[in-house]
Amino acid sequence: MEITLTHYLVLSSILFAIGLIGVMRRKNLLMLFFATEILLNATNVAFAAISHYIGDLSGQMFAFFIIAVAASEVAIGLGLLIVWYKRTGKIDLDQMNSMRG
Amino acid sequence: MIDHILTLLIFFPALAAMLGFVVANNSMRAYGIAVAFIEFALSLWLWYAYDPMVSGMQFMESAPLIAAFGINYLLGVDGISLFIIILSTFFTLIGIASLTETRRIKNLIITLLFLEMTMVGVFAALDAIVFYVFWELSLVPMLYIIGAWGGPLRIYASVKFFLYTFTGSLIMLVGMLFMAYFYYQATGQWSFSILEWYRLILPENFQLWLFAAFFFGFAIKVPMFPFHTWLPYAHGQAPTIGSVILAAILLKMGTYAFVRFSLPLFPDASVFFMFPIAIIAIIMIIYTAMVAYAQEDIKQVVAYSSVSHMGVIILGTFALNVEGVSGSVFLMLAHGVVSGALFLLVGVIYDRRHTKLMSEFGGLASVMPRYATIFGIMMMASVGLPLTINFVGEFLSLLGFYKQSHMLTLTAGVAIIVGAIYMLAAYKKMFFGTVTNDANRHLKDVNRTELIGLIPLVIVAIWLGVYPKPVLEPINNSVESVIQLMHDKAQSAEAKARIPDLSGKNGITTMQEAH
Amino acid sequence: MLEPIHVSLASLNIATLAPMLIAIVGALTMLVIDMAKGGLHKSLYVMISLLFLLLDLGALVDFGGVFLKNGTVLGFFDVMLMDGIAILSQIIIVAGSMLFIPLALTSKRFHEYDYPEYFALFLFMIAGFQFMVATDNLILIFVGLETASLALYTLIALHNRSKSFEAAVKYFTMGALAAGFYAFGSMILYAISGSVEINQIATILAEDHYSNIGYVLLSMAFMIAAFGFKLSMVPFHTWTPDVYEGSSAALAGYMSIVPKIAGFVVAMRLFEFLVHSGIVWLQVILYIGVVVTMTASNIWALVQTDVKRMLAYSSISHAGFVMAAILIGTTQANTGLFLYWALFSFTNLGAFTMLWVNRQKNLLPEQSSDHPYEKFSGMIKTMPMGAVMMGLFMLSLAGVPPFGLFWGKLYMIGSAVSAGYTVLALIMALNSAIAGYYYLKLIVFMFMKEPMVGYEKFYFMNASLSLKTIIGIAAVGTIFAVFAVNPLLKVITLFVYNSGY
Amino acid sequence: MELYLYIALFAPLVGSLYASLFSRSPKSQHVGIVASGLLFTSFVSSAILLSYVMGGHTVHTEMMTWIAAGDLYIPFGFVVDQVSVVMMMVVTIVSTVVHVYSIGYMDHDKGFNRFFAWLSAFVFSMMVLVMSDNFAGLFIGWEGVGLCSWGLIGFWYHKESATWAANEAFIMNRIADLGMLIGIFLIYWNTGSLQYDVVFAEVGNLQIVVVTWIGIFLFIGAMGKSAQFPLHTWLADAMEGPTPVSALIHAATMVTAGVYLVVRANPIYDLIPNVGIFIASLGAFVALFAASMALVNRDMKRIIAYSTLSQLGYMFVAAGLGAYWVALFHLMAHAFFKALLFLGAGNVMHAMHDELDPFKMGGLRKVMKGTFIMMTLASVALAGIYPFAGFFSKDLILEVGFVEHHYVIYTVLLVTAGLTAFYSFRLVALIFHGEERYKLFGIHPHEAYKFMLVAMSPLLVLAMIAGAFKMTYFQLVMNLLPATQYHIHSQTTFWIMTIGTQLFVIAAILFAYKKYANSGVSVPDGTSKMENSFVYKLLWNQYYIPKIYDEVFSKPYAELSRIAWKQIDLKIVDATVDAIANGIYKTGENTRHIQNGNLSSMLRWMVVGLVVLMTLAVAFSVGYNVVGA
Repeated sequence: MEITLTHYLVLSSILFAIGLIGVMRRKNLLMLFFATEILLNATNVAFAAISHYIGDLSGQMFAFFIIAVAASEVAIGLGLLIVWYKRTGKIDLDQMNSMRG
Repeated sequence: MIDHILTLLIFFPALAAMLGFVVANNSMRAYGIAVAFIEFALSLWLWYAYDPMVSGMQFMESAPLIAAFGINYLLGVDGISLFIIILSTFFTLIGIASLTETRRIKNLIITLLFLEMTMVGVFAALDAIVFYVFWELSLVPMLYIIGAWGGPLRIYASVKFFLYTFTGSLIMLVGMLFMAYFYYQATGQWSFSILEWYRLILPENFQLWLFAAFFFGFAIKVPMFPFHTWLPYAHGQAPTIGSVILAAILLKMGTYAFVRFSLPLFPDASVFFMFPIAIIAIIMIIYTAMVAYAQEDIKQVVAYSSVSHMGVIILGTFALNVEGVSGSVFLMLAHGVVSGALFLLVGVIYDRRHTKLMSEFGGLASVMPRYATIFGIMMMASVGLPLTINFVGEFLSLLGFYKQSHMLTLTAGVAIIVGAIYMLAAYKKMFFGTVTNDANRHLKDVNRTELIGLIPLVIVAIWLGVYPKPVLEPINNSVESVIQLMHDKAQSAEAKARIPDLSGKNGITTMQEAH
Repeated sequence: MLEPIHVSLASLNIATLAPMLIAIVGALTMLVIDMAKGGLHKSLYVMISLLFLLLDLGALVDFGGVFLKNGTVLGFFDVMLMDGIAILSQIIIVAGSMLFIPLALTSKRFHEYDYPEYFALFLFMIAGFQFMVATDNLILIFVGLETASLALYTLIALHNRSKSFEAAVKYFTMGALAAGFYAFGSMILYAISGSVEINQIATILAEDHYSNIGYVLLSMAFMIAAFGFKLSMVPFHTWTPDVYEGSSAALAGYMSIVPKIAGFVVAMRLFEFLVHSGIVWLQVILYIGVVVTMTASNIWALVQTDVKRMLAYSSISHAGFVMAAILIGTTQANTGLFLYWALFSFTNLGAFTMLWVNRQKNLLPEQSSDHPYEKFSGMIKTMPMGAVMMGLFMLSLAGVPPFGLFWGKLYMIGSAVSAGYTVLALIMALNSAIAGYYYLKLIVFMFMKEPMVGYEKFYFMNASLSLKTIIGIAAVGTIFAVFAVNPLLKVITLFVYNSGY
Repeated sequence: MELYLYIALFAPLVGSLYASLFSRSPKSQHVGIVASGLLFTSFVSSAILLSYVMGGHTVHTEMMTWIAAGDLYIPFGFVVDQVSVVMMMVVTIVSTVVHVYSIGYMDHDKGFNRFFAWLSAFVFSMMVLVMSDNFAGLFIGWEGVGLCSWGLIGFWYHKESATWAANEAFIMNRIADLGMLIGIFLIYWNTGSLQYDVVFAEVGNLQIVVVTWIGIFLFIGAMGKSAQFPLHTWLADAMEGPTPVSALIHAATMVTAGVYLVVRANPIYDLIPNVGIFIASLGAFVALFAASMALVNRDMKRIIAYSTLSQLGYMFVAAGLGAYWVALFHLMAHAFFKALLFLGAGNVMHAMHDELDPFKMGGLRKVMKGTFIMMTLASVALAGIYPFAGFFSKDLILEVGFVEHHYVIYTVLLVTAGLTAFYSFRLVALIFHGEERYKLFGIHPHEAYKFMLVAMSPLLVLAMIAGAFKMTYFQLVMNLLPATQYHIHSQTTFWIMTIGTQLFVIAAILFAYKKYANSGVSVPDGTSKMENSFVYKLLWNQYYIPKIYDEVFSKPYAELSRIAWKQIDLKIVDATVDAIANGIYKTGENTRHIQNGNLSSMLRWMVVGLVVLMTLAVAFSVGYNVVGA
């Protein structure tokens, strides 16, 4: 069976969906960050594939940028997470509701 | 200076208010009186310089404000607005001169002076947006006056007052924007100038919608039934000075706006809505008079009586003929004087007894004879006795509307009966009988400060009742041009028939010619 | 093999990058200074930031002149797009930032301003926003967006309070999700058009007669979600109140203005061509979004007990109000958007600065938040000028004429009326009325209640000359807005119209 | 002559203002004297004007503009013509007498000065009413007299009953005034003016239905002022005021204003005889109706008030039948003897320390000779015995009824004449004859001041000889009013009628004397058979009309007002507004938990939003394709 663009896009969509579900379900901050990474990387797959199939480089460029941004996001995110952990000793989302209404 | 007298009239009090921050607390009252007096003198000068035979706008001023959107600083007065401006300055003066409030008097007087600016501004504005600016801005000082110096429920009352009128005005604003847009479509120019708008003849269904939009703003301000419930609260809680200004001037903005906007802009819609509005006016007259009769608090009686009288004003306005509209404009002044005086009078007794419940009083006529006399005169004026100021307006308003409908006028005429009922009943409860409450036994009669406020009002109430001509004539001339304009613009056959054609008469110049 | 590409330096038109570069250079300068000599006072960094922002502004004004003469300038492989709205929005961004940066000069010491990195990040963030608006390339928008956002997350967290961290984490997480939405939306657009430039996408789609309408709509769903987050449209708004509450008042005020204008510009670029193409779906969605955002946030603002949180909801509502411009899509509406936002900047700047002024270092035991309404009660008696100022800003926010925002509202509602959106105009007007209540509530507390014993000393806790100056500027801008409106309108109309919006 | 006109008009006003200057100071004799003097001046001027008018001239002036708006032009215009000058004379004579009398009557009253302020103000209003040359001016006076009547009925404002009566009078008059106002509106919109001369010239060109409505509405106005059924209850209650007030206002002048209006508007009523018949029928009914109530009443002043009411009915009969001059003549004659009667009653009241029940008096003729004579003669005049004033005027009305073939009206009036004689002399008998029952109550009556009696004497003279002026008067007013002579063609019929009436009346008087002038009369205690009869109770309670009004109008109005306020205004209108505001607020309260601060649910909201958008996108594009295909 030949692998077509559709397959990639379906894969990407499935990954994205997994990411979304992760975002919704995870209560652990670290796991939440993983989920957002999955989201972004799902897109990367699609970008790379589309770029390949239509012979245009900008998709790949986009993917590279997303990787870069994702990396810096992780840096910031982990930084916040560490500070939060140091202050509260927890990384559970449900603990994080001092502001509401 | 005479060319910019209106600008001066508007901004002089505001400027003086700013400077007032510097004046020491104990001298503030004198400062306030001085400023208000100068302002009043200026407004009298305006009257002096005003040519009563010209029906159009005078002392016009114009300066571009937001030219790109057609908003100009456009001022002018005609017979309709002239006297309401004078009334505003007059009442500010009287209000400050007879002020008995002692708490934070500096803030109060500064607020009053700002309020004066907005009041004069509303009536002098000839640009819809400038009008709207002052219209809305007037809410703020009043909000503060009610909210900071009022009774126990003052916050509820002031917020209700503000939000209610604010909501109505916003709908009106949408209407104004539509009007400007129609003007833009017709001419390719943006303009918010009322005089420019006068030239626009709108299709009838547009008129109906726009009339409705404007109506909300005006009706809540007037206030017309069933939008009136903010008024008893506002009056009930406001300090005396607040009630006086509110009743005398602020309510007139609504009725004035009907004459200034609704009638000439939407003649067909005015005819279309004449009967529904007349019915509302009749409900206002009779129903609120009944409610007034049921009140236990003298101030509420006066407050509801205001609504009742405003009903007559509305009725006169929608008579759509010279007699009715002139009468309603005159009644605006008359009601201003009379209800203002009545609120001042209620304030007198409130200052002494700190209650406004009529059951607390009784037999005051023997304890405070001068007070009882002045109250009696004003009550009779309020009831609309001939040779008092109210009668002229009421008579003309009802006379005017009689042309449009016999039955409705007959029903509205019940005003003179029900008005007498609640007023006489209240007067009887307060002044007649024997003194039963010991607290009333040694009340002081009205003092000099209070007389300063009351005597001029008594004089005006009788003077203009006996000789209304100096005021009525300019009003009449300006109203004639409004009615002629309406007749010329009217499209439907019914409107043409309902609005009289005055073009055969001598000395009538239409708005455009005068402009 | 790829052919080598010959690029002439002139065609790159590096100058288009100048404004952003100035900001970036400024940020780097500060880092260098800190490396050379640590422990310098924050006032130095504030002034350096101001200087660089001034340069930035100068460059932008220069571009404005060029634009008026030569029209839109493209540069850097046609990635940079210096059209009218780009210049306008950058001016608002930079000018807004200039007004906010002096707020660091408080009389109380706050942790974050001791770090020069704070100011460096601030400038990076500005550069990010500038990139975001000065391009129609989806990649660059993404990069700019993320640069700015990441810097912003850090700035929030630097406030060093438990609530700040919580706010930063919430903002960050949701921001990451929104970034995912954006990326996926872009991907779909790329898939159906093979381009990442909005104007090309528009052209291709139009040539194609929107045969892939389903995919277009799908991508728009993602885009709306992403920008809905940025512009805090209901139901993507949930971060806003929490983040505002968690960050310092100064930063919260900043967030209510600058990031949003960047968002609006991108939203204009992205959505308006579709609105103009008569995609009913988008119109309906925007209509619903605008109305729901305005109304719901207003209703929630009513029940707030903390002023800052109330202002957070109120700024959501204002954003919703302005979103109407994108729905309406006429030149008048887009002009209105910029006018509104310029005026809103002044008023909101003043309001948040006032909050910032009465910010205390540590909460009292009975206090649950920094700025409860009670804190303001009776302010007229203890601090009359402050109360008048705050009252002024509240009235302006409520849309009472002749104060600043009224003119914005007037013009916006006017544009709705002109475009035939009667019902929308009425809803906008009525929402102003609802909003009146909560602004009034603060006025009621300030002017009509008795002062709370023990709170007086917090009123003016944080005031300093620079804060007072900012309040003064805001007040002047708010009161005399009426005289600024005409020139503003003329300039904005010129810029917007010539950019094709 | 204009000078005299203005003097006649404004002298009372000056007197009133003078008195009001002192209204807060204790009693000062000079106030009364000045006010009386000014009224006398007014009387003299009126007399001069009368002689001028008798020379065939009239005076018509326009003082200044009052209201001018649109086409409406109302000046302060005054006219002294044959009709108004008669009224002026009546008003000034009676009021001068009453003023002088009041100096004595109000001697011990704290409000002496205030009293004269009100009283003179009343005269001024009345003069405006009669002298105006237009309907609006008439209305000024009309309302002015109402106001003064209010102030004077409620003069003793500490008395609940007095103030209540004052308000009742004012409000009832207002009801009628509305009719009058509508009449004025109709006149204006149909003739374009309110000036009498213009209106009367124009009225003939109008459709008859319009004229009918004008006539009806004006008459409604007249009904209120002249206390015609059903607006009559206020008049009896108005007796709460000081007695000179009752004499002047509620007998001689104000209550006859309604008659004056109809007489003045005779060109209108001439066109609508059907309305005239209605007026006459109502008048006849009221004549009988009021007389019947007077039969049993035990309040001296109320008896006279009912008598006034009854006589007003007579006048309306004449006016309604087109005999305007007869009506006006009876008005004049009645003013004299009725004022006299009231002033006499005032003396009795003074003597009896404000006791009003004639059953508690008796035998007063011994101590109050002057009063006794005056009241007896006034009653004779009222009863219409030859040659007193009442004979000439009242019999004439009977003749009018007969000549115009309204035999029912004639019969009713004849019966009423008998009743009138009976109740008048019932009163005289009870007060002045029989045993001195007052002694039971420990009262020591005394005669009034001499000058009061002297002051009353002109009225006595006029009551006796007014009939002699009949032809002079007729010559005078025939210039303005329809000069119909009412002669019964058959001499025999005439004599039978006249003598028959006289005999009938004398019989009634004798019956009254027989029943009440004996020593067997005692203060009724509610036990006698007569007092328990249905008819007596009906009459005693004034046909239960005040009670019915109270139950049907006053109480429901108060209750309705309370409902309007408490139920409608507060619970519906205001509550709706608050409910909208609260609804919005509650929505906020109920939905704010959406923002629960939990990051997970915040993220979920975002995803939900996205999913909704995607669903809508798919749905729309499917729909688009379907429609597109």
